[in-house]
Amino acid sequence: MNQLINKKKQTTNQMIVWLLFVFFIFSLLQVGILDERIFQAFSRVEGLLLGMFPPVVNEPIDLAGAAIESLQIAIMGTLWGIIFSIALAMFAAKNLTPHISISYALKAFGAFVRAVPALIWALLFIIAIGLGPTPGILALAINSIGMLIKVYSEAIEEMDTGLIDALRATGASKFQIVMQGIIPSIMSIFISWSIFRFDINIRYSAVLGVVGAGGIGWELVRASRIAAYDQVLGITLVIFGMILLAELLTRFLKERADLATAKAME
Amino acid sequence: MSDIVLQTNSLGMTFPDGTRALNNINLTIRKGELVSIIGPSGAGKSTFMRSINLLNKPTEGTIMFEGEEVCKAKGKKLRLIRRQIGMVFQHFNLIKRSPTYQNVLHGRLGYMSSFKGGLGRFSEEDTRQALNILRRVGLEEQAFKRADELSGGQQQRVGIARAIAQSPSLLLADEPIASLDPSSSENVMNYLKTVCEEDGLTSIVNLHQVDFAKKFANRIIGIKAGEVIFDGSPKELTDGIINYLYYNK
Amino acid sequence: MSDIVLQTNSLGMTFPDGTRALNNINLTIRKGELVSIIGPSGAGKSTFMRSINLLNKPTEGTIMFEGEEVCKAKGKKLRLIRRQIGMVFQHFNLIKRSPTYQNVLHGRLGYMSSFKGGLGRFSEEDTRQALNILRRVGLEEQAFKRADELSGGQQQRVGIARAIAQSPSLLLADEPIASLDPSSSENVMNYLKTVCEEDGLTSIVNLHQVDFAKKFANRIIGIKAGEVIFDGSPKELTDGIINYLYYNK
Amino acid sequence: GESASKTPEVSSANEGSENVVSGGDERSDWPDKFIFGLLPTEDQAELAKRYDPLVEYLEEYFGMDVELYNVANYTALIEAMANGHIHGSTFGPFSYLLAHERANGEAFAIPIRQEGGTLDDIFYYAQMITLEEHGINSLKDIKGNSLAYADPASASGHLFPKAMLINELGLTMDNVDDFPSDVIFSGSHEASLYSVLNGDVKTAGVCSTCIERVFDRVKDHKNFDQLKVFHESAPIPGGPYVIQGDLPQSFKDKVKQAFLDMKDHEQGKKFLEENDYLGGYAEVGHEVYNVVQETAEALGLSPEDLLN
Amino acid sequence: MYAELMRRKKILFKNQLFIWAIIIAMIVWGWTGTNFNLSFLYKGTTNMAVFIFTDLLPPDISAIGSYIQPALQTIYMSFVGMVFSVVLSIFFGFMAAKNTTLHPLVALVSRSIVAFIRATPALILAIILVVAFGLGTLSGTLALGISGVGILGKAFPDVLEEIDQGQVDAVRATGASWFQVMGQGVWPQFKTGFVAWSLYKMDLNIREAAVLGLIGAGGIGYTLQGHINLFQYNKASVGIAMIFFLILIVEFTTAKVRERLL
Ligand SMILES: Nc1ncnc2c1ncn2[C@@H]1O[C@H](COP(=O)(O)OP(=O)(O)OP(=O)(O)O)[C@@H](O)[C@H]1O
Ligand SMILES: Nc1ncnc2c1ncn2[C@@H]1O[C@H](COP(=O)(O)OP(=O)(O)OP(=O)(O)O)[C@@H](O)[C@H]1O
Ligand SMILES: [Mg+2]
Ligand SMILES: [Mg+2]
Repeated sequence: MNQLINKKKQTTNQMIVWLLFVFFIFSLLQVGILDERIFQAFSRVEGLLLGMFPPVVNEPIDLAGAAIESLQIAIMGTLWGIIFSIALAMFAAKNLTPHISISYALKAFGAFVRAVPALIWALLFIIAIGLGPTPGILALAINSIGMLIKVYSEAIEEMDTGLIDALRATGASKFQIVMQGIIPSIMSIFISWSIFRFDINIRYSAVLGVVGAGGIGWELVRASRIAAYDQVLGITLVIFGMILLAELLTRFLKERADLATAKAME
Repeated sequence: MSDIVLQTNSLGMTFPDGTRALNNINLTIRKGELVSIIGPSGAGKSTFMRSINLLNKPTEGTIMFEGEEVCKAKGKKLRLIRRQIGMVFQHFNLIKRSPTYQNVLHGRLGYMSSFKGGLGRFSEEDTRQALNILRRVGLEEQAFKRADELSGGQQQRVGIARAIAQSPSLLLADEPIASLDPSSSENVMNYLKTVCEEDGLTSIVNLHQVDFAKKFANRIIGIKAGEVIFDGSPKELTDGIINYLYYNK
Repeated sequence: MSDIVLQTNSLGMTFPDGTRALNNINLTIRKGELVSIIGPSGAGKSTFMRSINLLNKPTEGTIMFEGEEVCKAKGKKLRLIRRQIGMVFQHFNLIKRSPTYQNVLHGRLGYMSSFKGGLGRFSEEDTRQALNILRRVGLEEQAFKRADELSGGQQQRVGIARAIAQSPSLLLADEPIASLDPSSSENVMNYLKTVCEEDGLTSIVNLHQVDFAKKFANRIIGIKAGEVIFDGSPKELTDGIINYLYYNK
Repeated sequence: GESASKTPEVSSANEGSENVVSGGDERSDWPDKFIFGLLPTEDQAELAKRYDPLVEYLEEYFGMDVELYNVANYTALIEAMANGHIHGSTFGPFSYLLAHERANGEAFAIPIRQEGGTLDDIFYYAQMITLEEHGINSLKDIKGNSLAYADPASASGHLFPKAMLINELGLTMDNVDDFPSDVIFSGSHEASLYSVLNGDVKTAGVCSTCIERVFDRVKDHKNFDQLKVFHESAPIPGGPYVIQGDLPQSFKDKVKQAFLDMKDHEQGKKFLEENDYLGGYAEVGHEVYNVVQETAEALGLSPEDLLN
Repeated sequence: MYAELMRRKKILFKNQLFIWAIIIAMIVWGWTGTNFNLSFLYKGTTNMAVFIFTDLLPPDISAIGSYIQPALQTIYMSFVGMVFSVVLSIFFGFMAAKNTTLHPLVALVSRSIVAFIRATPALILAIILVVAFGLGTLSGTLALGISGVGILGKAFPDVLEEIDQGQVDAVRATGASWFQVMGQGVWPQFKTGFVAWSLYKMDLNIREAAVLGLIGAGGIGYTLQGHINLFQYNKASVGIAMIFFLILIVEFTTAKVRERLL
C-alpha cells in the first residue's frame, strides 16, 4: 500500500515537473530568447566594454566620504532589520509559533512589505521626516525585514526537531528554547544571512538614491548621468571593495570567536 | 511506595502514514519504581516514552501524571509537567554546538526565570551541580568540549546527565546504555537505581539488554507490536516469555 | 586465510583541539577474519575506524589496504578503496529525507557511472538486491518509509544493509548492534559471521557487548586510551584483562 | 502637530537668528535653516563637482545654516517639498511642472553655461534620430517604424517627442502610440542612441545635450556616420532652481538674490567655475515654463494621461 | 572544576567582549554619523497617514488594465530568468561551498565572481545588455538571470555549508564519486533550501523594476514605478496589490513544496 501511495505521489510530481517544463518553453518563446542577436552580442558590446576601461576614481576623497555615509546607513538599516526580523521570525517559524495562523499572518506581512516598492517606503518616511539619512535607514530596515523574516523562519523550520524536543522535554519556556537551543544551532546560518543582508544593504543604499546627503548611490547616478562609464566602473569597484571588507571583517571576527571557543573547550 | 505517578488509559498512537505504533496501553506506575521496558526493535518503546511528555501526541487514550491529565495540558502547565519528567533520548539530541556542561545545564531551564534561562545566566549552584553530575557519569574531562566532538558513549552520558540535572520526579530513559561499555553501563544503571531508592525517583528505562533489565529493574514490561504482552517482576520473566517476545513472529 | 587485507603502521591521531585519540597503532588484519574491537567509551574505537577509510585523516603513520597506501590515495583511487570498504556508522548517518531502500542503494554508488548514480538511476538488479538485503535484516515493511521515520534499531539495520549492499571486501562496523534487541543482534552477527566465512569478507566490528565479541569474533582487540592493550583470540581474553580494560583507571 | 499641515517649517524661526544679521524683524518668520535639494537633471552636462562651495557661499550670504541634499529621485524631492521638509530644489523642466502643481514650487533662477550668456542660452532640444539607411526624413515617416522613448517621465526623451507627433501630425493621445509600429521605453537616452545605432529600433526621441556627451564613445561605431537628426523640437528651457511658494516673500527674495549675486562673490564664483556655470544665474519666472505647460495642456497631456 | 569552568568562561567572555565592542563601535559610528533619530517618526505620523489615506487610497481600480500585459510579461521573464540564474548558481554554489567544492581555490574564485556580479549596478548591467542584445524582454530576462546569480550564487553555498556532514560522509564512504556524493548525499538535504531560495528569486524578479526599466523590458514593477513618478498614487496602489497577490502565490507554492520536502 505504501508503495502505491509512493507511486501516486511520484506521478503527480512528474506531472508537475512536465507542466513546469511546458510553461518554461512557452515563456522562452514569449521572451524571444531564440534570437539571432544572441550570436552577435559580443561584437556589439566590445566597444562599450572598452569604454569602461580603465576604471577611474575621480576625487577619491569625496568618494570615500560618500562610501562612508553609505556604510553608516547600511549598518543602521541592517541593525534595525535584524532586530525586528529575529523577533518576528520566532513567531513566523511553524515549529515555534504559538498558533499556525500567526505564522501565516507574519509571512503574509513579510510578503506585503516586499510588495510595496522601496521607493514608496522611502517616500513615506520622507514625508514624515524629511530628507536625510534617517528615511533611507528606515527604508532599508523595512526592506531587510521583508527578506529576513522569511529567511530566518525557514532556517528555524529546517532545524533538527530532536533538539527542540530535548529542550521542550526539560520544561523550558519558548524564549529559553530559542536562546539556548535554536540560536546556538543556527547561529552560523543566522550570521551568514545577516551579513548577506548587510551586503545587499550596502548596495541598496547605493541604488535607493534617496538616502540623503549623498552616499555612494548619488555618485553612481551622477557618473551615469554624464555617461562616464569608466567612473561608474570605478565606483562599482569601490562598492565591491566595501562588500569584501564587510565579508573579511566578519570572517575575522568569526575566526577569532572560533579560536577562543577552541581555547575554552580544549 | 504506593502513590501512583503515571497512569495510562487505553493509550493508542497511529502515525500519519498509517503505522500503528501503540495499541490500547493501560499501565500504572508507582512512585519509586524502576521499570524497564523491553521488546523487539520497532515495537513502540520509544513512541510510548515520547507520548508520556507529549512530544508525540497520542491519537487515543489518556495519560495521568501525578493527578494531572497530560494530554489536555498546555502552555505553562505543560511546561511544569515536562519539568517533572526527565528524558534521555535514544539519539541523545544534544545541542551540538554548545559545550557539554551547558547541555547539562539545560536541565535546569524549567526552574529558572524565562529571561535568565534564555540568556544562559545559570546560578553558581546549578553550575556546580551540573559539573558534579558530569563527574558522576565519568565526563569531567569532556566538560568543556563541544557536544559534537564527543564519542558516541560520551554523548549518551551527557544526555543522561541533562535529564538528571532536571531533578525530575519521573525519568524516561530511552536505551540509555546502548552506546556504553559494560563498566559505564553498570555505573549508569547503579546510579539510576540508587536515585530511585533513595530519592524516590521513578524511572522508566527502555532496554535491549535483558540481563541488565533483570538485574536492575523491579518491574519489567514487555511490548511487542505496540501492545503490552508482559508486565511483572524480573523473576516472572521466564525464558519462554523472552522467546515469545523476541523470536516468535 | 593468510593474505593481509589491512595493515597499520604506528598510526596516530591528534584532533585539532589537542585530544590524543590514537597512539602508535600497529595492526595486521588478514582476509576472512572477524575482528572485534572492544574498549571503554572514548577509547578511540570510532576514530580508528574512521581513519581507515580516511574520513578522519590520521596525523601520523601509514595504512595499507590490499597493498595500497590509503593515506596517499586521492580522487579515483581513494574512491575505489572506499568502495572496497563498507562502513556502518555509530550514528547511522542515514540520508534522513530519502526513503529506506534508497539509503541501501547508496551502497551501490561506487559501482555505477558517476552520472547515473548521481541522479539515482539504479539498475533493477541493484534494486532487487537492496530489497533482498532489507528483507534479510527484517525491514521489508519499512522499505518505503523515510529514513527518519524509522525506530532507532530499524535505522541501525538500514545502516548495516547499506554497508552490505556495497559488497565490500572489508567491513567496518561501529557498534552495529548497540540499538538492537537480542534477537536482531544475533541475527546481524550471525549474518556477518556467515559472510566472513563463506565469502571471505573481512570484518572489523566495534562492540560493547563482550559476550557477543567472544561468541562471534575470531580475534579480539582491546583498545584503551588510544592504545592497543590486547590482541588475541576470544579464549585469551581473560576476565583480568576485561577488568583492566574497562574498570582500572 | 504643526508639521501636519503641508506648509514649510516656519516654526521657532525667531529664536536666536536676530542678532546674526541686521534687519532681524523681517527674518522673524523665516525658517531657521535653509534646506535645499539637488537632483541630477537631464540637461546638466557637468555634474561632477561638489557643492561645498555653494553651501559656504549661501551660509555666508544668509547668515544661517544651509543644508544640501543630493537626491536621485524627483518624486522624493517633490514629496519632501510638499510636506515642508525642504525649501528649495533643482528640477527638470517637466518635473518642475509637477513640483509646481503638487508642492507649490516657484522657479526663480537658472544657471547659464556661457560666459556673459543670457536667458536665450538656457534652451535645449528634443531630437528625433535615425540612421540614413532607413530613409526616414520627417516625422510622418515614423509611421510603421519602431520608436524608442527614454523614460516615461523624461521631458526631452518622451513628453516632447510625443507632443511633436500629436501637434505636428494631427494625432491624438489615443492613436499616437499606434502610429509607429512599436513603442519602447529604453530607460535612458544613451540606451536609445545605442539601439538606433545597432538597428534595434528605427527611430528614437532623445535630448540633444544628452547624446552629444557620449558621441566620443560611439564615434567608432560602424553606423555612426549614418546617424542623423531628422526632426527637432521647439526650444525647451533647462531645469530651474525652485523655491517653495508658501515661504515668506522676504525669504524668497533673499534666496533669489543670493543666486543672482553669486558671480560677484569670491566663494560663489569658485562654485560657478567648478561647475561650468560661467554665466552665473539668471532670473526666471514661472512664465518661462508656460511654454512647456501650455503645450502640454493644449495637447491634453495632463500628467495622468501621459503614461497611458 | 568550577574554578576551571570560570577560567574558561572568562576566555570566552573576553572574546565576546572584543567582538561586541567592535559591533557596538560600528553601531555607534553609524548612529552618530547618520544622526538617526526616531522621534521624527512620531511627529510625522499624521503626514504619513494623510499620504496613505488621501493619496495611496482608495485604489483606482480602472488602472488594472494597464498592469495586465506587464504582469504577464513579468511572469514569463521572471520564470525564465529564475531558471537561468538557478542553473548558473547551482554551478557556482557547489563550487563555492567549502564542503562541496573541488578545490579551495575554485571556491575563492567562485565567491569572488558572484560578489562582483552582486556589486555590479543595475545600470551597468542594463547598458551592456541593451548594447549586446537590444531593448526588450530578451535583455530583460538575461538581466534577471544574471542579477540572480549574485543572490543565489551566495545563498546556495551558505545553505550547503550548513548541511549535516555525517550523512555526506556516509555516502562518501561507499566510494561514491563527487557527483554521486552531491546527488545522493548532499542534494536531499539541500533541496528545501534550494527550492526556497529559487522561489525567492522568482519573488524578487516579479518586483524588479530597476534593471528592467533601464532595458525597456517593462514589467509590472516598472509600470508601478511609472505611476509613482507621475504621482498617480492611487494607480500605484493597484499595482502594489497585484504584486502582493503574485508574491503570495509564490510564497504559498514555496511553503507547499517545502512541506513536501522537509
Ligand atoms: N572531532 C573531535 N574533536 C576533538 N576530540 C574528539 C573528536 N572526535 C572524538 N574526539 C575525542 O577522541 C576520543 C576518542 O573518541 P572516539 O569517538 O574514537 O571514541 P570511541 O572509542 O568510539 O568511544 P564510544 O565507545 O563512546 O563511541 C574521545 O575522548 C573523544 O572525546
Ligand atoms: N514519525 C514516524 N512516522 C511513521 N512511522 C513511525 C514514525 N516513528 C516511528 N514509526 C514507526 O513506529 C514503530 C515504532 O517505533 P518506535 O521508535 O517506537 O520503536 P522502538 O520500540 O523504539 O524500536 P527501537 O528499539 O528500534 O528503537 C516502528 O515501526 C517505526 O517504524
Ligand atoms: Mg526506540
Ligand atoms: Mg564510538
